[in-house]
Amino acid sequence: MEIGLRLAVSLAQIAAVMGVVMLTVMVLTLAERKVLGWMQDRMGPMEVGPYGVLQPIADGLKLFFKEDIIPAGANKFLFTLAPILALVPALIGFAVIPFGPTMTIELFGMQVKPFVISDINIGILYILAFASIGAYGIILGGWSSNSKYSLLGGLRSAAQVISYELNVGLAIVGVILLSGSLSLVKITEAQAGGFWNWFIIAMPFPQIFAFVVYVISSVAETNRVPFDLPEAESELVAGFFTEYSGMRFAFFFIAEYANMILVSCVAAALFLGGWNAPYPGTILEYIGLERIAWMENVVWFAAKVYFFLFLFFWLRATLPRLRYDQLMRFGWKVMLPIALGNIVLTAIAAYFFPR
Amino acid sequence: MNVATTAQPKRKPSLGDWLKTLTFYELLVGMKATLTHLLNYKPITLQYPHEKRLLPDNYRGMLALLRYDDGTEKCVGCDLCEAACPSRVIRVVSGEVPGEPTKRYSKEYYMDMTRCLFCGLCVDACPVDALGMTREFEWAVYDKRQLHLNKQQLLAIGDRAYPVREKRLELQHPNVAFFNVTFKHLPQKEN
Amino acid sequence: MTVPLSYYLVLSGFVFLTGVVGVLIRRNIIVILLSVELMLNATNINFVAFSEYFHNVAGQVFVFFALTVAAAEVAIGLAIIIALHRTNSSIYIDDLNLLKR
Amino acid sequence: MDHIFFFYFAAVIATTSVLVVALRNPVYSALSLLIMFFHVAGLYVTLHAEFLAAVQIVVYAGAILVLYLFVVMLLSIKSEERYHNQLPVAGLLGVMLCTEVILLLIQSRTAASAPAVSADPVAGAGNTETIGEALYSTYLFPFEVASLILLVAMIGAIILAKKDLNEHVQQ
Amino acid sequence: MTFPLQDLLAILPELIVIGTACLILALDPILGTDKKDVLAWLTLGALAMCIGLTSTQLTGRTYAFSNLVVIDSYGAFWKLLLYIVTGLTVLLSLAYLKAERLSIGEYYGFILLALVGMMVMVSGADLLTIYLGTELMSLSLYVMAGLKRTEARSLEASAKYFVLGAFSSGVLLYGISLLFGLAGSTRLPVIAEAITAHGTANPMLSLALVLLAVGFGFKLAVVPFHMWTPDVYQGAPTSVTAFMAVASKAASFGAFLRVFVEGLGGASADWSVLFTIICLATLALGNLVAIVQTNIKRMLAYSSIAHAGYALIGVVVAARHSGEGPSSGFASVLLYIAVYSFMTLGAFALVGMLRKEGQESENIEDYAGLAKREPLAAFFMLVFLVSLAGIPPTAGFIGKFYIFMAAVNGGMTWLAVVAVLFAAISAFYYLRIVMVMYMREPEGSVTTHSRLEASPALSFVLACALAGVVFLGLFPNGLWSLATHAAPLLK
Amino acid sequence: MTSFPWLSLIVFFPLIGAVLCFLVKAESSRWVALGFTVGNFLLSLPLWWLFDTSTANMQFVERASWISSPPVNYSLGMDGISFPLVLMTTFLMPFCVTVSWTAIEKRVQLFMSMLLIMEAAMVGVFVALDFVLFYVFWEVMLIPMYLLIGVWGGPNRLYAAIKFFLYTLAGSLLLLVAILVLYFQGGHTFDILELSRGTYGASLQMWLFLAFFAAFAVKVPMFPFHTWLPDAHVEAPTAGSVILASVLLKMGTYGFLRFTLPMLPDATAAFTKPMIALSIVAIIYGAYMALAQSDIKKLIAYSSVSHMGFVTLGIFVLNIQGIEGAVMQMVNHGITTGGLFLCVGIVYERTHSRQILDNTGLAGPMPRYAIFLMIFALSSLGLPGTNSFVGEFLVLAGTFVWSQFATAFAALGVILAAAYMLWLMQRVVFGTPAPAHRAHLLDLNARETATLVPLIVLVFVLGIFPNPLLSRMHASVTNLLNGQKAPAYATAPQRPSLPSTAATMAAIAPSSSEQATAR
Repeated sequence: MEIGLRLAVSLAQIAAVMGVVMLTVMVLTLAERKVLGWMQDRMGPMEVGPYGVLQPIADGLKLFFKEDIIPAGANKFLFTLAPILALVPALIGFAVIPFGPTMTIELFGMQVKPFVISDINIGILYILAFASIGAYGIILGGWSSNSKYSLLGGLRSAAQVISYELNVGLAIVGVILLSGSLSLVKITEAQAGGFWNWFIIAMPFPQIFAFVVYVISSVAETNRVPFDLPEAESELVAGFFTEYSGMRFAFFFIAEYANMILVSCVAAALFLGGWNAPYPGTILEYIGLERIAWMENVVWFAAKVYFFLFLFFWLRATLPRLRYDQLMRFGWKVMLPIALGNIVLTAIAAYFFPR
Repeated sequence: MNVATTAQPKRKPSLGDWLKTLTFYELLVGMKATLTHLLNYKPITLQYPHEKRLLPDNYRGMLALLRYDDGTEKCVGCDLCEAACPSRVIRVVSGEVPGEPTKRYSKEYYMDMTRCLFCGLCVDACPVDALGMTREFEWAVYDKRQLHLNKQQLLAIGDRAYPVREKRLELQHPNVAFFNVTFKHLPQKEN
Repeated sequence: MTVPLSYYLVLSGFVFLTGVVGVLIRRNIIVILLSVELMLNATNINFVAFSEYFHNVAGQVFVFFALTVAAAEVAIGLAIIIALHRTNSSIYIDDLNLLKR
Repeated sequence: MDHIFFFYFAAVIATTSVLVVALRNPVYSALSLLIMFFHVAGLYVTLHAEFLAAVQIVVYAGAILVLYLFVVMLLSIKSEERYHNQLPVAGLLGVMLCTEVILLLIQSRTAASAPAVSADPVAGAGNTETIGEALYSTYLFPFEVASLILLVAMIGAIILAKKDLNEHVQQ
Repeated sequence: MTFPLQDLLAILPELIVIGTACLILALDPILGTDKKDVLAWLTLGALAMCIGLTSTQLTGRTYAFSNLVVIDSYGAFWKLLLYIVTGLTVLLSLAYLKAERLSIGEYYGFILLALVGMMVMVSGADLLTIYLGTELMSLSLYVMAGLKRTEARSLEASAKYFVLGAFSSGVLLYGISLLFGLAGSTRLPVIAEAITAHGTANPMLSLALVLLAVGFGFKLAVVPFHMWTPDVYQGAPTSVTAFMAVASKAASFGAFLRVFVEGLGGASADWSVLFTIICLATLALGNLVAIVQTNIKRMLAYSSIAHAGYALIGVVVAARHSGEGPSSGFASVLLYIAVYSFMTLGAFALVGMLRKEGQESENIEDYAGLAKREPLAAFFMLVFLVSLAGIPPTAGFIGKFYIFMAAVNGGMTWLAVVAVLFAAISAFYYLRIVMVMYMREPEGSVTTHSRLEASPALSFVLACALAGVVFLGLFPNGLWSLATHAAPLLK
Repeated sequence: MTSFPWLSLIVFFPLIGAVLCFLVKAESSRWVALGFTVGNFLLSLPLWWLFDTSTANMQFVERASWISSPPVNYSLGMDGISFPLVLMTTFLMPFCVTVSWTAIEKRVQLFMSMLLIMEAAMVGVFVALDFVLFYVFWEVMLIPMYLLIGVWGGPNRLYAAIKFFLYTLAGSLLLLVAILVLYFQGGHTFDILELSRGTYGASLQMWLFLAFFAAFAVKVPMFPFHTWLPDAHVEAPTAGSVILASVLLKMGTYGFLRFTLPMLPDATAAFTKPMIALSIVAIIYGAYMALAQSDIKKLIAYSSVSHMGFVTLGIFVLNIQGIEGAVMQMVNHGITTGGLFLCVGIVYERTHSRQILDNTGLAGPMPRYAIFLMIFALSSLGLPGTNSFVGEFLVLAGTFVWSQFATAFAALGVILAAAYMLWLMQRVVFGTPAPAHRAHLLDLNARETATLVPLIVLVFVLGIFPNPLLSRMHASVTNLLNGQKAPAYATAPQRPSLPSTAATMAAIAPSSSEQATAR
């Protein structure tokens, strides 16, 4: 009974988070096109609904009803599996993201943390672990399509994702050193009390370099412009999902956006204080609305996440695609040394000036 | 930027260059540019089906066969347009008007508009001004065979696009029409 | 109600054996290396199980090192395989017969 | 509950490990191994080694196996038509070792109870800290050796996989 | 957490080697292609320093790094041997690498890194440390074996070496895990205590023993775990082969003895039976198969297998020692491997030196008439081969002498008898080369044969090896006292 | 007794020459080798007078520690058994050089240095008093001999060389094991005299005997192990054959005398019968085989098997006549067979054939040569008045004491020897020369004459006056048989010899010298 109830609550939480994420993805698909359009003095989608706001639904319907083509000679099993493998890890990662303040509420006689599905003590490693699985979807999708473009895209992507994942991991280490925990909840809590405590600028050693490395690497890891080599339209038609259509294509698409959201959430939690407001406490608290103070925190979190998401679009609108060797060289010869140096300096600083 | 500096293959990077690299200066410049556009959002998009651009005066659109004001076709079936067309759009089958041995007309007249490039050479070539270019451009069809136009269709376009027709010269003998039209500076027959 | 240690040992033994058999019967070097990974994982299961049952963190540390070594081996091994494929255009162990006599 | 988890994980691990060896397509083998890695990680979690579980997935699934797949696809390796002809040897060895394992089982049934279970589980909340502490104090020396191993692997892989030795010379 | 200065001082030689290796790896891209020799001299300098430092560690026994490393005369013996053979390998590589157009600086870095692995192996007091040392050594050697990457044979050797090496290390690690389960620790003294406490009637212990034996068997290249050896020795660049055949084997024996005697000495009754069988098989196969080889590197590979068999005799008899008086078995193993190192290194140095049509002359037929073309080289080869065959007054005889003495002392005269019979067989294939060198006329024109330009370094290596072989053959006292000084620490 | 290191000098003097030979030109290396061999002979010559005939102790003893653990010593010494062999070795070596003077054309330096190394090792074997040292010298000979046969030998030399090497090595490696067993059973020493004093269990003695037998019987060679000998003899260059026949074969019998008898008395007694049986088989078999040969060298090789059968026969009858005869026969065989091989070598240089058919009728064109050959042949068949007679007679006398039946069989060997030798002489010396070789058959030149004459002289000297030699070995042989306990070093207090020994001495010694003088 107890277990069943707990399970039910967890499932409800999961459903809620998934709902939010899916909703965000929907919003993002539209937002991206709109923002890109505006930056390029265009309008973006305007037809479906007023000012095109219903465009995501139309797209979704279209993809849902589109014929699902499996190319001749493709490996059917893997071809079907790959999109799922791409999507699931992206969604699983949200389990440890704290969307709001650490608090517990009584629900059916159980302690429930409403803003995090599971506060496990290796949260950040968990995210890294599942982020690394995302590569399988891409590489298998590329391989199973029985198409040269897809294969090349898949291979490129695998190399790129692994290379940049390393930098992501190393960039995070500095934060872990400062916070002394792998749990995202604890890391976020460690940054409470004003923006000067955010790890991006926190003493003893501001993680600004790590932040930059993290952002750049996460852009690369999510295969976004200017690192969208795996799906470079002009070179590889569309990379690993050239041959995909319909819902399978949609899965890849959702996975990419979910990944964007995930890395944005992590970036917000690690470097920008998560749900903490840039000032001590919350305004709602000051004016005596402690009961709904969490709303302010959640809004702050959402704001930070959306800032990062906006950054993705912004970069896409601005930068041209890198050449592949440049991409790799940049990852290994620029990002990696910076991340390593950051770790060394942070470690020294943390040793002499423990927080 | 003078030529001398650009000709130099590699300049030793100065401190400023390093600083620029380290702070992603160029990148930020680019991003500022895009952000500026976002903030000063002035779309140049035309919502086409809803609003349309003004066409220029000499716009060359769909071709049409014309008639005189009395409703007779201008075309005399001379095949000159067919000869002039670089894309072989036009096919003309000419014949004599029954009972009038010297008078010719186009028995059939076809235009394959999928091939037409709207150069206007046929219009220039026509001795009797039987061809004209309209300002129609929305000719999307579901079946491209629909773009294979026959004489009736072309005449219909002409009727639609040229409501005002040229007056037929009554005094003109059909046999000298050629001269009348082409050499307008010559003394015309009296009306 | 904890799981007896022997269960883990049998499991790891089985996986290890499978790995050994794989090394012996497969011709593709890559699959052979995969089988070696099976063996290493069997070892890791052992280590972790012992670590839990002895309440000794050393076992987990060993797994950590085993992982490191596995990663290093894979890097070297795949580099060799790629270079081999470049010169021999085969990665079947049967086809490696230049060095006989 | 523990038993259920164990038997689930054990069953999947055993099945997939056999599949790794038995499947003829290297990609399928690798995928079986992927599934196995996940379940091994699950097993670790039941054994209170969460850190290792995560590391298992990060390193094995995230890095090692992707590399394998990468190479399999890069070299466009097809499935094998036949197995190596060492099957009898393998069978013999298997039977031999199986006997050993059975012996082991019989023996360890009695021995498993031998080590006294101490009161506090070492791998509690601070599993990661404990490992880190051990790594940087007791096992400092092996840790350094391991780092050298990685150095060798890195440079060695570059040397071996580089196309032309004198590439940088010609530039 | 205090700064482990004491511990760091204890492993100062290792640190020097590591530091030099890193320095070399860092310097390599900076230096021009023609200046790679600098790296070799750097290596030698580091080795010289290490020799000096390790010489001071010849007495006493200290543990470092929470008892994971042990600094004692046993380790010091192996380390000194390893320094010397590494130094000689580096010297002989100088000219060889140039001739093979393999002048890449990483080579020296890898040699040093492999050396670190070996040093860790021989001075590890913990199975984990030893395992990691083994891996460090093996990984470096895999790369070095495949260094001639444009040549299919080199890569094939590397691949074979790698596959079997990875397999064996997996087996080894599984054995270690079982031992960990038995003793609750991988430290050798603790394992020894556990074995004495619980006895040896434990199938898990037997399984662990078998697995460890298999794992080390691959590293030692004993039958039936030898199959990689001929291929790898043949395919790898000769200087690497020399290094593998000598240093890797020495370090493996060092670690093997330490593990099996110090850690598993309590179960020696069990494992010595196993190793007796392995030893017999090794002697038989190594010697018999060597006879039919036509490639000298392959032949030397089988010969090295056979020599591992001889050394194993010492191990077995020391473990089963039943005669009166102290067993000198382990000391004889130490001495045997030291002696083996010199002669094998010398032989491989010559193989690498002699060339035919710009290639290495690997076929035994290529040595026809060598005594006429290169009397001195032929003479050197003669001495090395005679020593390998164990004929006095060379060091090979002294090595076999002590081994057989240990066998007789240990009450295993029959093993000694078997061994001498195989020694007689071994003389056949060694002498075959002598025969080809001295008694055959060269086939083809003489001009196709050549050798590396007489570089002083190479000459020095050969002279050292020859001096070692002859000097140790005539005056083994010093080495023997070193070995007897080092070996008892095992028990 | 002097403290002058005579023996070390004799052992290592040739080694200096060996190194020197490498350094000089081919021409001069011959002279260097000659100089060093002659010099070594001259160095060993004073021993003849310095040798104390009255004692059975080791003389000219030198001791130094070589390997500290286990205690291997560099200890040299000489007694009545080794003395004649050492002198014979140094005596023969110069002739080996001279006979190779023109016969060896390629790689002369190597050849000469190998000869000198051989000399050092051979002398070392005879004077070593430490078992390991003995073994080292014993093995050191293998490689030079292998090269001598393999590089400068006949057409089938590779096979012969490797066969020789493997046979000898296999045997001697077993010897090594036996030595090590002795070390642990005999009080942890390698000293031969110490070991000789020890007593060992019966079964151990059996095993040790078999191991010793493997080494020594191959070297002798006794009957089943003789097959390497004809090949090696035939293919070896003349000097090699001489060394093989004259010195190397003696090492086996020397080993029996020095080690088997004193150390393993019980086993020796137990194995007497089979050993004697093998010896007789060797005598008769060798002789029969010799009869069948068409190759002169092979014939002489088989005759060696036969003659060495006499030696082992003499040793294993275990009485003083037998053993003295054996030692005597060792020396004699060395001189006679050495002479025969020299002769064959000389004619081979001319006709480039060793076939009897190619070398017929030498008496005409080469009268001097024919005479010398005849003398050696007669000596070989044991004609009274020549040296071989003394040895063979003593051996037969000793055998007679042991068993008349055996003597009868052994005597058959003498008769057969006469048969094959005389038949050989008939074909080679007499008859008509083969026309193809007629032109090459020049008589002996000065060098060759000088090579053969000393041997001829010795054939007669030893045949007529064997006593000086016999007297020098007498004390040692007696001591050897006397309870089969080796004497202590000369410095140690001497043990009183038993009266029975003295009586035997008195009974035997005059008789043998009488016989000798009577002829």
